[in-house]
Amino acid sequence: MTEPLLRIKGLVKHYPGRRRLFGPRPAPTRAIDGISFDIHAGETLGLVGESGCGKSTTGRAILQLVRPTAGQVRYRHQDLTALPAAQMRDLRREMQMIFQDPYSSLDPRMRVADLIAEPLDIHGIARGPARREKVAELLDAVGLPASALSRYPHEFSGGQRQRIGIARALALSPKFIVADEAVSALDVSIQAQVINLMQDLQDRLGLTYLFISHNLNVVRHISDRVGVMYLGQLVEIGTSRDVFARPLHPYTRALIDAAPSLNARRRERVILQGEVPKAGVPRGCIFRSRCPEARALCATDRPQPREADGRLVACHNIS
Amino acid sequence: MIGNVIGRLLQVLPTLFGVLVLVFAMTHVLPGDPARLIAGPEATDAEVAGLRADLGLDQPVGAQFITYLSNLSRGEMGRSLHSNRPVVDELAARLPRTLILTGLALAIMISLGLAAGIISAIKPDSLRDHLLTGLSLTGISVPLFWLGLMLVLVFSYHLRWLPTGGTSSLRGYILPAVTLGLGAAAMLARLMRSSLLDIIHQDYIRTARAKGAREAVVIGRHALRNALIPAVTLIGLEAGILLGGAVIVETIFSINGIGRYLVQSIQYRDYPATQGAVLVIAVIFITVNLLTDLSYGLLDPRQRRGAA
Amino acid sequence: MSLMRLDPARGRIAGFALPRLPRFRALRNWRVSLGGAILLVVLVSSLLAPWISPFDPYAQDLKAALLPPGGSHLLGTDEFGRDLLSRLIWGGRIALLVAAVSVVVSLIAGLFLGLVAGYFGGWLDALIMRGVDILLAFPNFLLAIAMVAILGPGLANMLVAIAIFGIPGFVRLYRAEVLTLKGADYVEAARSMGAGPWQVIRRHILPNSIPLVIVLCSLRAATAILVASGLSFLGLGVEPPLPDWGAMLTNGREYLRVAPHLTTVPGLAIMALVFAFNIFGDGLRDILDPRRKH
Amino acid sequence: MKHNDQRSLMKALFATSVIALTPISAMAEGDLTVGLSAIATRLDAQQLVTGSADAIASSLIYDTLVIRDAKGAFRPGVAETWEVAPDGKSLRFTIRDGATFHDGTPITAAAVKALFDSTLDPANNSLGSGAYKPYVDGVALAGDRTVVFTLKYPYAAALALFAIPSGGIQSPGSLGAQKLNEAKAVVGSGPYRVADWVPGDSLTLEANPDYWGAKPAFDHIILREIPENESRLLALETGEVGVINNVPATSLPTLQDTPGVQVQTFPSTRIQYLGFNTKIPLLSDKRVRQALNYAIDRDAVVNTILAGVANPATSFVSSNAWGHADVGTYPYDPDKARALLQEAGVAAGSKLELAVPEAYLPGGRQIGELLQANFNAIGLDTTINRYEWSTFQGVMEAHKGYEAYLLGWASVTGDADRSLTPFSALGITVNFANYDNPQVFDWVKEAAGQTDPALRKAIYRKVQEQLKEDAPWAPLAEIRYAIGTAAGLSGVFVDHNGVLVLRDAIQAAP
Amino acid sequence: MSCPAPIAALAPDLLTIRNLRVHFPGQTGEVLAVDGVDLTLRAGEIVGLVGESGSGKSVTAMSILRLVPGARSSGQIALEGRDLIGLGAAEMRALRGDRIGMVFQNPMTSLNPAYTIGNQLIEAVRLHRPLGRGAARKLALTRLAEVGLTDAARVFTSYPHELSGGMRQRAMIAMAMICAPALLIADEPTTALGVTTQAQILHLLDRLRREHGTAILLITHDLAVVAAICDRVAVMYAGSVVEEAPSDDLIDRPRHPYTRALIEAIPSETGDRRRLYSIPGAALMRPDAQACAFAPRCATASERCRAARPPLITSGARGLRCWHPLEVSP
Repeated sequence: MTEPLLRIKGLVKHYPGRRRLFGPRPAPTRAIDGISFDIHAGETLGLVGESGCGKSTTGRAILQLVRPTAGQVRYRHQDLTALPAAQMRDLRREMQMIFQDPYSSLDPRMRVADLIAEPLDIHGIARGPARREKVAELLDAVGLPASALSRYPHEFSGGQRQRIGIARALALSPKFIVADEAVSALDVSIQAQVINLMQDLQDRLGLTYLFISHNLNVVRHISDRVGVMYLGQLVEIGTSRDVFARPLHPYTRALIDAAPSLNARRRERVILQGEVPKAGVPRGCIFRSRCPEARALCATDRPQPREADGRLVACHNIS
Repeated sequence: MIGNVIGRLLQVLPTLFGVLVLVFAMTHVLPGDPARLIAGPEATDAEVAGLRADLGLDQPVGAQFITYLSNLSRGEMGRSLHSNRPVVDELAARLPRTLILTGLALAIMISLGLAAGIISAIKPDSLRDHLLTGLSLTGISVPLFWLGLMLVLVFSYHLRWLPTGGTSSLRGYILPAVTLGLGAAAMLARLMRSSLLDIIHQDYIRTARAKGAREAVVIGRHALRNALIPAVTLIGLEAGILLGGAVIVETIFSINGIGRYLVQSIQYRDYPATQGAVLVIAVIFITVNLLTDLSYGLLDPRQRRGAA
Repeated sequence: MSLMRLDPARGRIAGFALPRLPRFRALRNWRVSLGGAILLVVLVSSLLAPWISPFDPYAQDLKAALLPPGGSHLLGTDEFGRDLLSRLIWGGRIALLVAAVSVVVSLIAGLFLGLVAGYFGGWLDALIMRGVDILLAFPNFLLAIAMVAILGPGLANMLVAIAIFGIPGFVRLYRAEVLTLKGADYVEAARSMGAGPWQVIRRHILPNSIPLVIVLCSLRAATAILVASGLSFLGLGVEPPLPDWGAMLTNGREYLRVAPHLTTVPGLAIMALVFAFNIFGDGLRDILDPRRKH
Repeated sequence: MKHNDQRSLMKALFATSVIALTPISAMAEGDLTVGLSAIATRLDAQQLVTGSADAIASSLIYDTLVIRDAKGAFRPGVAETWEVAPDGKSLRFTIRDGATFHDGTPITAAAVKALFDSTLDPANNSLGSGAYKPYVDGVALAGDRTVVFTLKYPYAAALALFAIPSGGIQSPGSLGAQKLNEAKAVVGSGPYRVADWVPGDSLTLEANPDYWGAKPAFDHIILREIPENESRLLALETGEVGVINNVPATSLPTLQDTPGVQVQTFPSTRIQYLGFNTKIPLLSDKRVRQALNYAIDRDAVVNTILAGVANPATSFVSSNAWGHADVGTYPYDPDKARALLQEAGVAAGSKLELAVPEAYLPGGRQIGELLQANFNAIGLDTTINRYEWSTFQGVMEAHKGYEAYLLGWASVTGDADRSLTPFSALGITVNFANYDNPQVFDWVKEAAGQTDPALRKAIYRKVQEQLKEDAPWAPLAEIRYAIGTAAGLSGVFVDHNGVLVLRDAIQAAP
Repeated sequence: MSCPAPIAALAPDLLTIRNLRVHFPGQTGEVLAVDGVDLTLRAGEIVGLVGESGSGKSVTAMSILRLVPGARSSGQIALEGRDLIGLGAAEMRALRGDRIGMVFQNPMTSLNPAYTIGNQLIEAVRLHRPLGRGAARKLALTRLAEVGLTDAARVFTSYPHELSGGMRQRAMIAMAMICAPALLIADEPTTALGVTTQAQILHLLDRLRREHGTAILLITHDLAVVAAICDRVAVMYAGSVVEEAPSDDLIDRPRHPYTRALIEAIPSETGDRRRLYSIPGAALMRPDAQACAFAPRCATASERCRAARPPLITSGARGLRCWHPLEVSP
């Protein structure tokens, strides 16, 4: 196994509760509660989970857009969490991000040419003709007409705006891209176009994706490996084929079972009861309140991820 | 609920202290010596110096501030340099008049402002709406005292319906309150209209309609309740601005309230009186803001448990 | 120091793209056209004052004192026999000056403080906002009175007082706008590209706050003129014989019964100009601010 | 709107906008309501500054030893008889028998002596003492009903000192309490007592049943503060009040043609003048000062701006003050003014600053702008610095930092001495012109001590002629005070200090 | 005492929509948002109305209750044999919430933040039933329990912001069902919810229609949701219905090129990395009277498709609007 591109160890991000004048300090919300995983060069790692499970905070924490409370993000033998701002700024050229909402991730007052070239301007790379050439190249790479250059974001459809976002992300020819719900806001037909584009770019430029989404079908389609998150913890991570074919963690099973799909239609489903608990559950397994196979042990100590069937699963019931 | 009340109070103290320091510094920087002012041009230098010592004005400013603060903590605001009467009594005699004036103006503001805002929001871009928008835009553009003078010209001189002011009877308050209240009503009408129009586009309004409720109920019950939240903020802020306006209106209509007392005491360089008046105005201002914050809780349940 | 260097060749203001006003909707918005028309009239008449005003605004003619409107003096004369129409036209210059100075000062100070407080937050934000709270808790009028009482009356001091008094309001509103803009995805995108704070501000925060800034400036101009007339009323305004509308209004008060036109005419002039700024700002807010679509 | 929503909305609107409109209240029978631009802020005669609004009330609450009538003649007050010593160095007053203070205690010579001792005592620096300290040496008892005041030097106008408000006779016992300025602490000797006092709003006086003199004409006299000129005027026209003071020139025409109301104006010793700071280069040259005098259109001041409330000034000492000499003022001659300026080598367009305490002087603002136009007409570049009263005093006190200034002055005793002595010294005095002519100063001192009226008048004539020549002050107008009274009310007048006197008011039967 | 349940008459069609057209006043004159929608619903049946954004599916649904501000509908909408288009405002209002209930997409913003859930439910029932507050309260509590809210009493007294997304959606369903309506229109009811919550809500809707015989019109953009719960489905494109069929039949044997393209654009479970079929170009926003709206993006489009608009031909349980439907083995 070659040295992974990114190695995340014990990543934690807690948001302190709003300080009340009287009474105890409220428990912090545990957005990310200690997760570790690797991302290998050239692969697409899917990160899936329901809203509030901390998947998009993880993406932002890796890119240091959010300062992690604890843990390490090792990239090219350096721990990003300890890097001074200037050095981090240079490294950012190799790590870019694609956003969910095509309407709010592009500055409405800037023309497409400036939007795409912004990363270049920020780092002072390429001026004048070189800049124009690079922008034309990027436009072409994402399948947008040259006429788009002088127009404003509000003149494009959702799908086209997402392509502009992708072009911008490619401007500094990064190695690693975090796609946070990159296609969730698009209609199915447009979604397909963007997914195909991302896959073509990956093959051509050797990109590595961290693909964050709540849509299981899209994640299964695009990811080589996939991680399932629940309430800030990584409950299961393995190859996409294994996880979707033979889900091990009870929550993964329930998740896959609940997702409506064209093929397995109206079969009797195991409907997961209850609600996501509000405050983080400090001790024991976070899923135990809704887990059909919960036992005494689950309530006392927190299950550590262990090897099973070629992947890591954080559950006591897995031998 | 109590937690955030006290929390808000603690936040208010530094502001209050800031106002006090600002006022104390400002009055002492004003040119002109109060002792000379009281003694008049005829008095000899010795007499003026004697008077200054009597009034404690000869001590360094810092010491005066400390004595002022210690008196204040005992609720003692010192005596007016000009009339030698306790400032607390002078303010107490005048406070009711200012409160009646601003109270009436607030009533006018709330009744006219809310009514105009609602009427124009119900049928946007109708003739009524344009009319009321034009009127409210005019309302906020009128110089306060010019409006006062015009009202006096019409209602006091020509029609002789209302006295030109004075606090003998409640009728003396009508013109001043209208002068003060109209501009504020115009401002509230504009805010009410835009906040109602924003809310009418919200999803829960569509849900209310889908339940089969009449338009009047949809607007009256569902939209209005939520539109009142920003309106309450403005009413809180506006109550403060009314106090500022009271200074002018009390001068035009010779109502002997805190506003005019403050202007006079600035002119007489009557430090204790000035500080007392500003303190009272600032306290009223801050209390009103506090009340508006707390009234949030009543109107907007989302605010109820969250710290202020 | 002009904030934006117009660069027509490339159709953009150096550094930020010129916000294209959608298809002149501005003209079809009746509020902007009405407000704009009045402002234009006042501006043109003020600039052409020396040529279009029928009399010398300062020439005293005590024989012709307190003439009612009509006849040779269209709007009548004041207590010194000076022509009211001419003083009104010349007075326009002072009103516009008051508006301009107040807007520029509040803009520069308000923008900077609002930006620093809004974008960087932390103790700086608390400090600035505490200061703003104190100034706002202090009824705005008294601030102006005290300041002019310290500096002494006169046009220059009045301008300073009005300008400073306008800053707290501006800071609070602009800080709120910066806070909302700071939360936009495209700002996070810029940060993810490695943009430093000042790059983000220059490239994204400032250009996107242009609509609010324009609206705030026009509303600020309106308030400044109102406060100036208020200060004149309390005897703290412009030094004579300058034909300031507020001073004319205040001095006319003594003749309210004998010569009401001395009060009504300048009052209407102030109201018209303030109305123009208010309605212009109101109309602009609908056009420039994409969020307000109703 | 659903039915009940509409109803509640209409109710709210209805309540605030329609209040029963009853006619304005008429004055109660047997009472006199007076609308004043300002009512008393202090009632203690000792703390009284002459000419201030406090004097109006104190002239009703306190009797003075002698009382002056409308013509200025003296009549008996607390003192039944009085006489000036031949050498003019002392005055003897015999206290009336049977007169009592408001608390019933008898007014005795001892009480009068105790009162004046405390006034003159430097320890309690009472403001009212300013008028006495320069002249009165001491107070002595001569027998149980006679008080003798010894003077520092023979002073011809000494008697007038004992008719001014700060000489009001109050019970010495109440002096301590008086300092706290509480209404109940006031124990006076006059025809009316304090009934109720709402500072800054109204002061109600009730008739003193056991007053020694003529029975007070009214049960109550209510002094109401209506600072706004127009409101005060309207209050008189609608009958809300029976008397108003300080009627401005601009309101005279409307008042004159209002039925049921009469306007009266009274002369005073107040002169309104333009002073020149002789210490600054431009104004140190007498010719420049004279040029400015020629430039002033005094007719416009008296007959346009102060129409009806002023007389042309003919000397720095008012014609209503004893000792006035009709030396005349400079005629309006702009050409002569320009010539004099050229002769004095003053370049065209040189700057002149005019300090104007607008609100303090009747017609102050208009006179300021007129003078500005007058001086600009002769080639100067005049700017007006407008001050409110307290800042103006702050600036003038330093006796530097100003050029020309507009001000007024009245002789408290109605004698030329009080029009000239305060100006005849350098340093902290009202001599803001910093006028320094030892010859004139000596003449003024000499006149003050001269008991022979003819000789005294001659000296004053020489002083006034010299002042016209040196022209440190340019007299503009003699101020008259205008008051408005309801028809049928007579006996109300304004004394030479500009104080409204209501003691002798009589309401004719309606 | 619950609402009198409708007599489950074997009315053939509960709701029939014939040639519905909806016009909007735009800046430049009338805009046609929906042109030619035909749909039928029988009691207790769940029909899906699927289409991409801008296809007019929401406008169609909302027009049934005339909730589209400023729009003008023509054609025929009949509920229980009564034409809704001609109804007066008062009669339409009497219908809303009584005979037809509605559930909206975003539970976060569709409930009034200033009133408790109970308060809003009581209002919903007292608008149509002469019940006192007590009786209304009891009915509301039973409905809340029916929609699976275990602690109905607590939910009754809570404010919307105190509940999770799922609980709020259940409360909204309880509110829509409180008068036991004959028809429930659900506009993207689960789009804003997580996968597991979505499953719970879909399961709930299915249970309600079986227990109450309420017909459900489900508006969604997600074919998988349709496959999971709907009996029949109509596919809309650019303002008109292009294909209608029983859901399994439609998904296995789509006959309209757009429907097939939609199905193939969805990543299948096989997980192979084959390229997804992506329809070129972008959807045309407004119905085009002279041609088939899908022609510009259709692989099998002919000259005829560009010249004339195909009518909707229904044969048996299927409807189709296409000149060259795909040949499918029966």
